[in-house]
Amino acid sequence: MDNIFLWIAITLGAMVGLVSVVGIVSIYLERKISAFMQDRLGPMEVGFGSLVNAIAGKEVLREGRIGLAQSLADGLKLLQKEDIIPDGADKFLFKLAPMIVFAGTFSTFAALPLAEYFIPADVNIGLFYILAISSFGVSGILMAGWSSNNKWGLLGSLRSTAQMVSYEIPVGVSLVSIVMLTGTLSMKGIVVAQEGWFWNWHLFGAVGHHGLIGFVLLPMMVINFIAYFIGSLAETNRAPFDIPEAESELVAGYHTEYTGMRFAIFFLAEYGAIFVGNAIAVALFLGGWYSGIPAIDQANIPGIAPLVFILKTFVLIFVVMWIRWTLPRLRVDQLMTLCWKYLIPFTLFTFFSVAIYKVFIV
Amino acid sequence: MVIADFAFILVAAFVLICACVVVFHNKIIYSAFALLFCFFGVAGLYVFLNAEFLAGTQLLVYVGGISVLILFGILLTKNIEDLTSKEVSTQKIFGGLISVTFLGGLIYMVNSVDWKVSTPKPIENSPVEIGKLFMSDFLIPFEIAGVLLLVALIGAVVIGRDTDKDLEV
Amino acid sequence: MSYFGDIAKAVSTISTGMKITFAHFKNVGKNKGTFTTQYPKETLTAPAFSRQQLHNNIDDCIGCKKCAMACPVDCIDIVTVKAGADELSDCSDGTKRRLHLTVYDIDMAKCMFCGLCTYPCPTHCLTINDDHNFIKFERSELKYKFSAYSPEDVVRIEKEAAEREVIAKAEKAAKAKAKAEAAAKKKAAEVAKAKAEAEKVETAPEPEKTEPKAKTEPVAKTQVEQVVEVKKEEVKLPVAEAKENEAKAEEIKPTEDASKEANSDNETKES
Amino acid sequence: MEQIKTDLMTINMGPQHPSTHGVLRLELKTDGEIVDSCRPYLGYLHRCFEKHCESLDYLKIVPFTDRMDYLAAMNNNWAFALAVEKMMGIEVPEKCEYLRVIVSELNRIASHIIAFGTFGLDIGAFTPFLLAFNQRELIFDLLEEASGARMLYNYIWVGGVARDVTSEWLKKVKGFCESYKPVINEIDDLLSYNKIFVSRAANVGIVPKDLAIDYGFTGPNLRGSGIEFDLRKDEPYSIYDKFDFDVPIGSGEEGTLGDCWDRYMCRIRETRESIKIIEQALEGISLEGDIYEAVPKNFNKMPKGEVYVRSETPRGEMGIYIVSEGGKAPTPYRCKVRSPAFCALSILEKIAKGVMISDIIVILGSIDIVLGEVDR
Repeated sequence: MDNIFLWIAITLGAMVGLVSVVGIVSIYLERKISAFMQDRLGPMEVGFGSLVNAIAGKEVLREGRIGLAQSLADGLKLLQKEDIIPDGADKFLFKLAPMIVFAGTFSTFAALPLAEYFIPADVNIGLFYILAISSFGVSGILMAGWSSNNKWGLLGSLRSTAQMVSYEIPVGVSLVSIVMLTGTLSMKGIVVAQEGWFWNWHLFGAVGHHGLIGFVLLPMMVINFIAYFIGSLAETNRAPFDIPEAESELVAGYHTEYTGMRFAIFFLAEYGAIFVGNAIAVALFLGGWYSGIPAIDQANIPGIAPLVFILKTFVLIFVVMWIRWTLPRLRVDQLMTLCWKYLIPFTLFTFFSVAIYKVFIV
Repeated sequence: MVIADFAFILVAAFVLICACVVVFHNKIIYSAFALLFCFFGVAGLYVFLNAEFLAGTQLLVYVGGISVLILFGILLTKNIEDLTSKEVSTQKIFGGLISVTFLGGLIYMVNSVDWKVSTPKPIENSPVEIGKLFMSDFLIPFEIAGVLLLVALIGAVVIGRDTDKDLEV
Repeated sequence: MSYFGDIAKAVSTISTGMKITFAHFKNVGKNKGTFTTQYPKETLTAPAFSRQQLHNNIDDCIGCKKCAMACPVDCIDIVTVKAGADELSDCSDGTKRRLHLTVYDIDMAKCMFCGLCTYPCPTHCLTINDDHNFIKFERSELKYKFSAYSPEDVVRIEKEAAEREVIAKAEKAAKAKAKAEAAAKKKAAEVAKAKAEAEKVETAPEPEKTEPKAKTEPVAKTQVEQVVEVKKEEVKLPVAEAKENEAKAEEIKPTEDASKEANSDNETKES
Repeated sequence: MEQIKTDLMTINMGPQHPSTHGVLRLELKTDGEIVDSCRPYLGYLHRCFEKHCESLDYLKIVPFTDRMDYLAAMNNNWAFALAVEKMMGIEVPEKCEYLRVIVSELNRIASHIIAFGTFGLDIGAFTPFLLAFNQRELIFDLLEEASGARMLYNYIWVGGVARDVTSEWLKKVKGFCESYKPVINEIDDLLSYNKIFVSRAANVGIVPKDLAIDYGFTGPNLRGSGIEFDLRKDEPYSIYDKFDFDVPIGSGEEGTLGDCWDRYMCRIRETRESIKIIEQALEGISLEGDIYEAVPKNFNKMPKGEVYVRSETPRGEMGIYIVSEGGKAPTPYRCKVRSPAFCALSILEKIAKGVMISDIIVILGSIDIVLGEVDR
């Protein structure tokens, strides 16, 4: 009895910690990366020392700061902000919406395979669970857009929902190819299937496991990976698919009316979703917690496995940000065109190819 | 297992409350959201029955798909600019009568059937088993359902298609 | 075929773009890699004649009010009181100062930073400098007071000036009486021509006075002429009336003198 | 089959909205994402410029012209100066003409940088905007050194310019011309030919030739529709006839002639032509001579009558109409400005029907309005 509650408490605590750290680090990275790409410097004033000094009311020194504590300070600022609920809003749903969105993202963290020994909930349908539960967040976005009684918010939430519902198809189909190849839905099982050298990763067609014939799979898997990556960008409302919160069109989309901590929760959920989307890509295509060189994995250095996993995820997150600060935004109909005319045919093609491979060759 | 019972009661109560909100709430948007949570709770009930795959499907299809589409429909068709619009039932007595009769019938049925307790252990890897069953015993129903859905899909496209092409994609 | 063509084009253009952004990402911190300056730590220097803040070197200001007239938004407020002889020191360039500047306020909240006021300044005491750091918390703090006098000084100066004026009035009244008597004699002689002649005397010499300045300071000259014109108009009316009403002429003549003094001031400093 | 009819939703875009380029209000009636009608409401930035002129003398009006089209203040100064000079028959010294050309073309580049930078921003590309802005910053440094101000210069006066420049300044301008060329190529690679950008901008907001003329399009907007008309070329004022430059026009190479991409590309190419003009002007200028030579001492010689002068600003053809009553210490009896952005904005209602909300933003960005000039 006690053990169960303790376990729940520890797991929940670890997950909350992970989500917050991921959010804060991602926001810092986003600001720095965008700044460097635009010939700027980004946040440079708030370091941890100056943050502590500022809270303690001491003099804040400026030397040697690179703004490490900027997003933490922003979080503190948002916490203190006035919580404004529009007069015409539907107050109950308005308050509920950020929680739903956050819950949708937060729950997906439960099945992330950070290491062989560190999966909060190793359910046998892990991948399916993540896909299913992340669709729950959509309703939160709809709720936010409708309840704030703002037309921009409503349009944003409608766009967001249409986009997320559509892109679930290519994402799902591309993942099913992997599931078909490995024969399991368990995240752990999928990662374990990629053990060994990096050419065992699914991105490289798992050549090590399948022999030379595996090279047939390689282009399929690359297409799959790209399709999944584009789809996950769209599912997390990232540029160039950020039309639900396109600031030049819809002001801020579904969270136009949100302020303070509620807004911060939306933000945190968004960055959490980005992390999860890329973590799935790492687990399914890039060998999860395996570094790609057997010697490192077998050395049994404590903590290396989650580190490798998170590092790989952040490399992908860097790419996500790199794309965001390079590309313009698509229009709603072009977004749908990309999904239905390009991604879905390609993923279906790879799906059938992998099926044929599985049935006739292996 | 006290915890499991407690959790079951929690989930069941959640489903019931949501179902009641669906029926009794004045605002149709609340009903729609309550329906969504109701489906979510049902997925929880599936987990208690060791049917994780079904629970996931319930979430993916009903919560992420159907409920959202219902919400979408409401947002697009109703007078969404007015938050105060209400739906009031005009046939409370008649409707109540029917539902009470139906409830009585259900209670009678539940009590009269001799329920068997399932003895075999839950299947470990349910997706595999489900897949096998789909491809063997239930192949024809599965295929018919697939064709039916395809027909519905094409029909929806035909109905929904804009006849005048003023927007080039 | 355009289906795959589109994909190929998208891939190539997107990768070109991403190469560019990555090049910028790599170049951060290197020469020309970043454009931002860390403001409190490092500051950019504005060009020396950057138009940021108006400053009046009050010791050199003669109170001619040309700046106030040049201002399109009327943000300069000047009140002068006539000084006694040798009461004020000269300007640094030797121009005589004959007016106490009891009020010289510039409202930087109104200022549109066009710099037009600095061009006509005869002693170059009003400058617009590159001091851009004048953040204030109240709008009233943006009203810069340049006058060197304290309120008590102002009261004293006004009192002294009023006393002097009374004395001057008495003197002038005597002079004017004599003049008027002479004029009355003339009038009797040439009643018809009197009016025309009086105007000629007033207007003819003045444009000649100002012309030499033109080459050095064209804009200043424009302003000077305007000043002169305005003064002339002020002057003309009372003179015309003076012929009919002596008492009125007595009251207004001091102003006429003052304006003439201002003009002569301009001349001295210009030369 | 009967069409499913839905209610139109009225959306208020602006006056506070990220991409209305100032305080413009658009009343959109939309059917979902598709715009049924779009009506611009103006006047949020109205400052009575024309009425104000009537109580100011000609010298004092110049700083107020800065505030009309605040992104291209030099060109506005010049337009007004041209009108008064024509009225008074002033011959401007050649050195001043060269200086005017250099600063105006620099300002034209700065203005076009805003135009295509914010156009990219409207479409969602943040980085090209900031990379272009760096160049604008350099231009502002140059113009600040010449005139003393960064945006509202009050530099081109009637009959001359406000300040002389040094030969170092001319060298710096030369240096800027060199540094700008690679940047514009980079913007081309990063934005202009990007597939997503092209698909967003091409075939959107098409303005055919006759429609462009009907609605009084001028400047890059008109040239984007394929009509080669540039006052600097066709009706050269000042010393523009001395320079060799091309007038870029839209060709519909990525979509249809007269779409948003054509208008955008016209601006990009025009900055290159401006660089050409500046380089030629830098060769032709001699630093000898007095810049104040022709500046009128006063405006007493302002004759009675009226004058209309047009000149090419970055936004198109700016016309200044002045009625003068002459006299001493004169002020205009009436001053009217033909604002190119105002005319261009009027087409929004016409071409906005049936496009998507996102396209409204793109169209608005492509016609490059400045609300200070629209409302005056």
